[in-house]
Amino acid sequence: MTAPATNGKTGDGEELPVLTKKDFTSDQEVRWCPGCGDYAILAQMQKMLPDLKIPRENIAFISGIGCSSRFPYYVETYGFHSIHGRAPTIATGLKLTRPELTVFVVTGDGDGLSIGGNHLLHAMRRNLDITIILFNNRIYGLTKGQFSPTSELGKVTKSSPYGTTEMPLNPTRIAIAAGATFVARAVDRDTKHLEQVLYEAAQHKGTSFVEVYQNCNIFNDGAFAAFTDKDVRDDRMLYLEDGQPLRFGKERQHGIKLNGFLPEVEWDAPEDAELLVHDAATPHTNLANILAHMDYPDFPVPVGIFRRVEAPRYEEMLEEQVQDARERAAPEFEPLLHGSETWRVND
Amino acid sequence: MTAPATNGKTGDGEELPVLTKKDFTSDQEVRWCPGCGDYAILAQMQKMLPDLKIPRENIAFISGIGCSSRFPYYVETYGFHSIHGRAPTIATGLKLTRPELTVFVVTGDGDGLSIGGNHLLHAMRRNLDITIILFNNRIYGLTKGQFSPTSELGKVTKSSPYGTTEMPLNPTRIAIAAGATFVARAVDRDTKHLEQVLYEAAQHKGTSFVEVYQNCNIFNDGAFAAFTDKDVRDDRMLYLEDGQPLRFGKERQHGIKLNGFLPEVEWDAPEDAELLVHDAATPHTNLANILAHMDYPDFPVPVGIFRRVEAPRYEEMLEEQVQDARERAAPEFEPLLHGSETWRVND
Amino acid sequence: MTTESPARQDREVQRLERVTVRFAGDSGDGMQLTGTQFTKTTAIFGNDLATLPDFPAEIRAPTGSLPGVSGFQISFSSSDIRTPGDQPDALVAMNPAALKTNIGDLRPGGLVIVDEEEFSRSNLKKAGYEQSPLEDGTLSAFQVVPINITRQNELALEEVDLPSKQKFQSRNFYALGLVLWLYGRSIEPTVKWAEARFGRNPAVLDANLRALKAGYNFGDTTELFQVRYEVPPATVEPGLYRHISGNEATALGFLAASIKADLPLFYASYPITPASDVLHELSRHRNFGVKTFQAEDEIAAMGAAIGAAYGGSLALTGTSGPGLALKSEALNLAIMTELPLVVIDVQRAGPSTGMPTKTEQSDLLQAMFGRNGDSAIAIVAPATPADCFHMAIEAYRIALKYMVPVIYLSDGYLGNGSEPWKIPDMGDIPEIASHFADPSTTDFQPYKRDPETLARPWAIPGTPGLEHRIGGLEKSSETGDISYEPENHHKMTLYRNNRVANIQHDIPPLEVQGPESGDLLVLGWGGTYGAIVSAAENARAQGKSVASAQVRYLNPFPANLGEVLSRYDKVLIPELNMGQLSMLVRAKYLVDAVPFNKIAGQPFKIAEIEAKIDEVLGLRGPYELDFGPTSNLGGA
Amino acid sequence: MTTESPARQDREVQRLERVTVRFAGDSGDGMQLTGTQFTKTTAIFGNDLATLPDFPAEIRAPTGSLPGVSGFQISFSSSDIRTPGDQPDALVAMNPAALKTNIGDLRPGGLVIVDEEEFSRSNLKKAGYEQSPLEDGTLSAFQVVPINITRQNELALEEVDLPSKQKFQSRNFYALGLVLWLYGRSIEPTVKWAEARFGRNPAVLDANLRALKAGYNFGDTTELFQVRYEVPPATVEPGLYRHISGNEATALGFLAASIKADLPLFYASYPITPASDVLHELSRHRNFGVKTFQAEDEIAAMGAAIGAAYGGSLALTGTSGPGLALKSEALNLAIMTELPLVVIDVQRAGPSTGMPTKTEQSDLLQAMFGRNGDSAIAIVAPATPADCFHMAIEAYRIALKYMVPVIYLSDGYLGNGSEPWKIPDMGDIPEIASHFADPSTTDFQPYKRDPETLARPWAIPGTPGLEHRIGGLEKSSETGDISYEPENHHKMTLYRNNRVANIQHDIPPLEVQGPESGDLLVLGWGGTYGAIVSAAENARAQGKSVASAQVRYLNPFPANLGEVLSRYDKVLIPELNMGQLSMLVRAKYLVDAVPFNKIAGQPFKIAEIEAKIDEVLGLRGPYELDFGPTSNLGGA
Ligand SMILES: Cc1ncc(C[n+]2csc(CCOP(=O)(O)OP(=O)(O)O)c2C)c(N)n1
Ligand SMILES: Cc1ncc(C[n+]2csc(CCOP(=O)(O)OP(=O)(O)O)c2C)c(N)n1
Ligand code: SF4
Ligand code: SF4
Ligand SMILES: [Mg+2]
Ligand SMILES: [Mg+2]
Repeated sequence: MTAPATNGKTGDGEELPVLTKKDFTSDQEVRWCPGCGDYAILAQMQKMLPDLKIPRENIAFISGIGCSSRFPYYVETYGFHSIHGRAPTIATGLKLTRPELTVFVVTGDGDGLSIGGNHLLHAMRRNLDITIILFNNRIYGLTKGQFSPTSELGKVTKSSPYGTTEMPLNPTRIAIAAGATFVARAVDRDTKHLEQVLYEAAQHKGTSFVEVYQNCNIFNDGAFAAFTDKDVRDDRMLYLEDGQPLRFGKERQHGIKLNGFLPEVEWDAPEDAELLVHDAATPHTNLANILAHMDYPDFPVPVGIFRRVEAPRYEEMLEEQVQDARERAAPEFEPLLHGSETWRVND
Repeated sequence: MTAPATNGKTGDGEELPVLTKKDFTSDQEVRWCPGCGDYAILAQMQKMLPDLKIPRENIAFISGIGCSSRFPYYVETYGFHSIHGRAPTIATGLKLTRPELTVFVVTGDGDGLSIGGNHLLHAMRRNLDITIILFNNRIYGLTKGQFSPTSELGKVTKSSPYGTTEMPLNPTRIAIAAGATFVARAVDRDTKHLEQVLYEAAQHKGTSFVEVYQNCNIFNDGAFAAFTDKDVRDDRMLYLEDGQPLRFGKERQHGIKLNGFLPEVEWDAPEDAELLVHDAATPHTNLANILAHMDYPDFPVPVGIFRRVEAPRYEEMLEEQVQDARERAAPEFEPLLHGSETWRVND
Repeated sequence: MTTESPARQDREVQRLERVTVRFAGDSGDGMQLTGTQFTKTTAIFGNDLATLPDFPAEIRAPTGSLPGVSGFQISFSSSDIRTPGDQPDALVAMNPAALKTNIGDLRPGGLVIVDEEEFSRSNLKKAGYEQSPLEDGTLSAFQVVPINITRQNELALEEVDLPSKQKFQSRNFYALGLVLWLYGRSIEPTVKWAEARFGRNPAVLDANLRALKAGYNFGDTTELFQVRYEVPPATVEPGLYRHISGNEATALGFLAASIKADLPLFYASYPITPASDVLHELSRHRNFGVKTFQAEDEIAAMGAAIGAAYGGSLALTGTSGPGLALKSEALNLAIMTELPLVVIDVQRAGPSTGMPTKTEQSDLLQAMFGRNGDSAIAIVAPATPADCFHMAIEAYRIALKYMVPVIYLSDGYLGNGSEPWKIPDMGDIPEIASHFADPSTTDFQPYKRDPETLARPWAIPGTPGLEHRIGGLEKSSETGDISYEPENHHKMTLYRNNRVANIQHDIPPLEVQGPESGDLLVLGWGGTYGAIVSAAENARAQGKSVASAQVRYLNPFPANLGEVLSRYDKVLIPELNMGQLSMLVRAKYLVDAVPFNKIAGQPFKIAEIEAKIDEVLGLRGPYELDFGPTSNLGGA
Repeated sequence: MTTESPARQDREVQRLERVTVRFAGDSGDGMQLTGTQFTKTTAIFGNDLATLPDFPAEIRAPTGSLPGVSGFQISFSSSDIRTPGDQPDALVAMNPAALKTNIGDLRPGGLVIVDEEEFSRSNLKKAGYEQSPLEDGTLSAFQVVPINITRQNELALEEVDLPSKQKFQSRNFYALGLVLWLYGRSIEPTVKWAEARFGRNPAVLDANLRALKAGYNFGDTTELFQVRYEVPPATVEPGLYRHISGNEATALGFLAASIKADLPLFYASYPITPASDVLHELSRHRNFGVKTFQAEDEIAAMGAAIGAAYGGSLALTGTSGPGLALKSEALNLAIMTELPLVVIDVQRAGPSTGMPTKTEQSDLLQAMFGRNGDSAIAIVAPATPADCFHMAIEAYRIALKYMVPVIYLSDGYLGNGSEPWKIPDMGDIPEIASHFADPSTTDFQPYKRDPETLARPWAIPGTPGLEHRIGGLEKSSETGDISYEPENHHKMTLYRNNRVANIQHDIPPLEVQGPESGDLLVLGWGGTYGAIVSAAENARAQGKSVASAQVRYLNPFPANLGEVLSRYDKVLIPELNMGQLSMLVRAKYLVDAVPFNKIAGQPFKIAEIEAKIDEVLGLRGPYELDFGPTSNLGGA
């Protein structure tokens, strides 16, 4: 955890009580299936939140509908379990009117990419300073096991007994295309890394999008096991580190290099020189796109921060317009009420 | 026009009357503003359609709402002017149930990327064999001039008197991220090229997405003039040609090369060797993404076919499931009606 | 009637109580501007008035075509006036298409001014005329005055240094000048306005003023008009007046609510005819702290409003019928989470896309019932353009006191129509109180209700100690925790319902105009007010026992509605729909109310309601609506 | 009551007419399977029966917790039966949480079988018990039989080679065996079913069969039960029967319609509780040419259905309340373009997300009015699980004949509930005709109506010569061209309305059960059928003049409804909502119908309706619903 050691002070020097994970645990009974990956994500979030040094009351979690979307009930902050797919819109209204709040959106692969795909896209495009966490379990959990937009082609589920006939969406690709200024991926089981990514996402100014690979042990068990299992993880996942060459393997012995515009695995690459070097801050999205396309089994699966750039934020620009307008014209209602032409009728 | 010279035969050798542009002109009075770019797109479509050698009755145009979406009224085929943003869904229902029909979707930057963004995304992901034409005039025409999701940051419109505060979407980026198997761009004013692109899009098997830069001379006049005007076009637009190096300029004297993962303009590039060569069929989307990011004034604006790959099609896979299932189990209703357990009550 | 030409000064002047004029031309001809200027001048002159603009169907159709026609009607009077008039007395038609689409509405004997020069063969063809109506006698029922406006305008502008295409665009000022002369109005207000408007473009200003004066002087010098009309000022309540359209009054009303509630206004909307102007208007007022958000669709706008309400702002979203349908699922979340916000529906003709530029009152039942589950909602509906201001404030008074979403039903007729308005004194408008949760509460319960209003506390993020969770699942009364308990759901459903029903104690009783009891009550809601009141007044003037009342609070109804209904033998409910208020009234009060339905995208004419009144009173046989030959004001 | 242990053979047998049993346990305990097997056996035995499964609230809650409880109730009888019973006579509770959430519903003196071993301290705590209810006397009103099921099961499976966790999962078979013994049912059907189901996994099969037999034998040998019960077979109509749930019957009914209409079925849906099972079922039948499409949301599903209808398929979409709200705007396009399709709404408790797994009838008014503009739609509603089959076919008969969208209102109670069903002969079901446009038509007019039905022709793409354009804008009658003509809009609105009203001539009259006229008619719709009929029958048995009728066609109403209403002094309308049918009936017939509303996510109990009948007849004072201590069947 690289969160700065806390001295219990906020930016403006005011004393804040030091909060702990327990302070972010609500009194609601957690109702996910035993073994569900959601537990790990909740725990990492609750662990990470104190490090933000933000008073609880200034944090709001907004979710849609789905197993994942029950999340807000369990966090002792303000919480809104809204309707299917619309969490980004509610977060937008909240953040635009209360820019001082820290707003999280929790969503699922169905909630965020099926019914709510468009809102997600537009929230990211607008670069509001909110943090979106998408729990991708490649299934509809809450409705008991239909395929989702991230389910593999041909997957057999309750609603696709003959196998699906549609190509899955790649959430990070969409986020990058939509213009999200922070795009990352993490895995429920790798808790330390997950906590770190959540922290960085929350710190980023602008829309942060984090895809979390989450195991639904009831309806899609082991969806990510092929590369997240402890014993294969090193060889099949690639931990992105800014400024570092793309390397993976137990001894970080393998690397990724570029051949024209195509990435290639270089097995046992002794030299860093020809490997692709990660640069999350590059303004152009080509690198992030290259990473987003890398997938198991052709490539190790990249996790970590794909992209992190600064850009003007919606709520900030809007607030500036308000301030500027105020400076240019005092808010006097009478002239407005009178309009451009009046006439007086006398007794 | 590279459409094959016609001998008036369809694939299965049946004689077809030779159709002309006039045959595709309906009796409805065209109601766009005089000077609107929509006229040119309509004309090219009507010119192109006969080249497809498809009987008129087997073609359907589905649109949403917007100036652009009035399109179906003017084409003498089956036409459906539906509701705002939903044309892709109607096209999906039609194509899935009537795979033999040729289905076009006509939409606008508001219709297709604002209210209808999610449907567009999912249609492209599913790779139905339909052709989607998005008229991008970077404005809401029909509702008289509000900004759209493709309007430039800071644009002053009726609904943004202080300038917009949001980053525009790039339609081709979204199409590529969603997995569209054919992605192209054309310009209303360059009619020959437009016709060609429309033809290729219609010929492609799978979802074709074509963005057409369209001038709205009433509410956003000259939005693309900076690079589409006849006298600057050669220097500011890049016509993509498969297998050819990326070159532009009156004498095609300039080129685009790659520096790591970033494109660069090479002014007066004598040698083809180090220039990026266009390959619309490359399975990886990196090249298409690089192109999608190139924009005026930093780069010439690419037009033509960004990407054209083959992939399994939704309606085809679905049809196959039906055929397979039929072969494996005859459609006998009685057993189904009886279920797994029955009992007889006797008199 | 033709007489020898009199000297300018002694032109015959006919005094009239009321006159209705319609300007019609191509959408490019500036008819809305002409109408608006004439309206302003008339308002300043002191007449009571009402207007009805009519836009063509969304897209700019080709010049000269029937669908391209744009119209503006104004009725002005020396006495109280409440509708833009049933039938114009005068029509100004700038081209054949404008003539064709509007002539059917003119009263027999009415005055027709046409720009003769526009009646070329090709223009006639575009309008679907085989031969010129100016020549074939088809206009014999009217007083036709063909004037070569285009040419006259050209001559007047000879010295102006502008391309001729641009000079052509001053024709509407010429026509305006002529009509101002005809009705004895001054050109001064228009001159002033033009100076302010075109000040930065002297050539255009010059052109427009020359055209205006030329038109005025032409009236004065020509012998074409035997009569000039005079409509003396009305005696209206003293005070400071302005002219206001419903959409403007709506925007200002909500801004006033924001001031009175001392909460920043947040308006989330997706553009849609005829509601877009509210977005345009509110987006101009950042200096009042108004934040507007053009959402990606209506659902997102609804969601954003919910987010803003959750955050403690004055949350507003606005749309028209199809957009309200889209918002319905999310609106239900606002009902379930009991957050205060207002949804504007500027109704238009449906179903589906329908006729976007035409008016209708057909979203009442959608507003009442268009959500899953039992989801009662408060509904208010202004009755006139200016009333929009007042009802907007009322909407928030209710929303904030009862912690409920409120639907505000305007319509295209109200939104685009306008009337003179006595500007209220902001000091007279009471403050609006909000009911924020007490931050010092220990053991805060987000669904613990105020025993009187049944409102839950408004506990907004940022308040230390009140952290809590809300959502769309049923929740336990008081704690707000998720609950599937049968009795709890029953109880909560009743609470949600009663909370809305309760508002009845807090809204004014229904006011009746006319006798306290009698043969007939004509009951209406929304923009039909003017036509209904006028028809009932006319009936009373003829000695009939007819009262009228306009319901402005539609859910809940005013407490006295049932009692009022019981005082009349018959109840007639005219609506621009298939009988939506009728259904609600019949179901609630078991009164055999007679519905009178017009679903034509147009407001009622006074005469139509008068005829129906007579039918219901047994004074005539069954009355059928008569749409006339072409009764389509403006675009086809 | 304790007696000396009798020999096995001569255990006392008590003959009962009707018994209601509820199985309850953790969601992992297989209670739905137990219930279903018991149901099948009972059906084969020849009882009439009705069932009500009750699932926990969507997510698998932690084992042993209150929200994790899953329940299944079956009522079986030797006579006609129409509801799953008001109060269980026996409860099987597999753990403390199951006991806690269900005991409140049991009739006083009822039998309680519990798995004693599960009443550990930690399990008691999870269920919120301070001390064991088996010991503290709180169950004294019941006959409690604690059995060490877990241990007994373990012993019976000693020889089976399975991990103990998996052995534990056979407990439900043990319980099933015991209950089968208790009610004198054979284990044979379950043995057969298990052999087919677990054939490929011999160890599991072995375990389950051993458990089943152990349970059965335990009953037979133990002295815990003094009485065994016998419910003789009912005398039902001869024929071939099966057991069917409402959602299954819905899926099969629509498939049957596809066969009878000779058009391929296309089902577009977005998963939602409790409608998802229809999608699951239909997606299994590709061999019938059924194409299912899991859309990205409800709007897309509606759009896809419109596209399929436009293309000439049998277009179907299905959802629950919140989804219907989302579909409303697009559904209106189907109304405007006059395309035949059916929208299923399996209603659940609202508003908003509400209680997704609980039943309610609160979408009727949304179905009627939840769209912008005047947009009448046809609505049908099945009355029992098996009736779903029939009404699905009716829905398409209407849609295809009148070229209208039809809403099919089922609910969670109907969808998940089940009953024995006499399998119909497909030959008895008439073909369904479609009205495709004649391809030889010259000058085809897409809105030229059939003078009788007012249906427009169905001209599908692919038909040479009929190329035409449709859309959501108002269109000219006959040509279908866009039209803003006032009279045309008025006319088209009436057409759209009358087309639906016309259907009245084509649907069966309302059938009344009971006296032809009298003191009281109890009028219902949808899944309340069983409770209403039973209550009315009981009232008649007590000599009261009470009839009942269930409306299955909700728009339009059956032609004779008004006349039927007029034959009774009073009308009572019980609904699982705030009074939605009541409102429609009151508005239409001005009848002072008394609403009886329960909004608890649960079906009516017969006794509740009986009590209300007595109130309305003046035989008792005001009746208030009594929800009892914990009346929550299944999850909290
Ligand atoms: C409008 C609406 N449509 C459908 C549903 C049913 N529904 C609830 S959650 C869900 C999908 C959940 O999938 P996902 O977002 O992946 O969440 P998970 O449960 O997998 O965490 C669906 C279809 C709903 N609640 N509301
Ligand atoms: C549900 C709904 N919301 C809003 C509208 C209003 N509306 C019609 S077209 C349009 C935007 C049109 O923009 P675009 O798609 O770019 O088309 P253009 O007119 O520019 O060709 C809007 C907002 C509508 N008709 N329906
Ligand atoms: S169904 Fe899947 S995603 Fe949902 S709580 Fe259970 S394990 Fe988690
Ligand atoms: S408003 Fe713009 S896009 Fe629409 S028709 Fe006119 S020029 Fe074309
Ligand atoms: Mg999921
Ligand atoms: Mg546009």
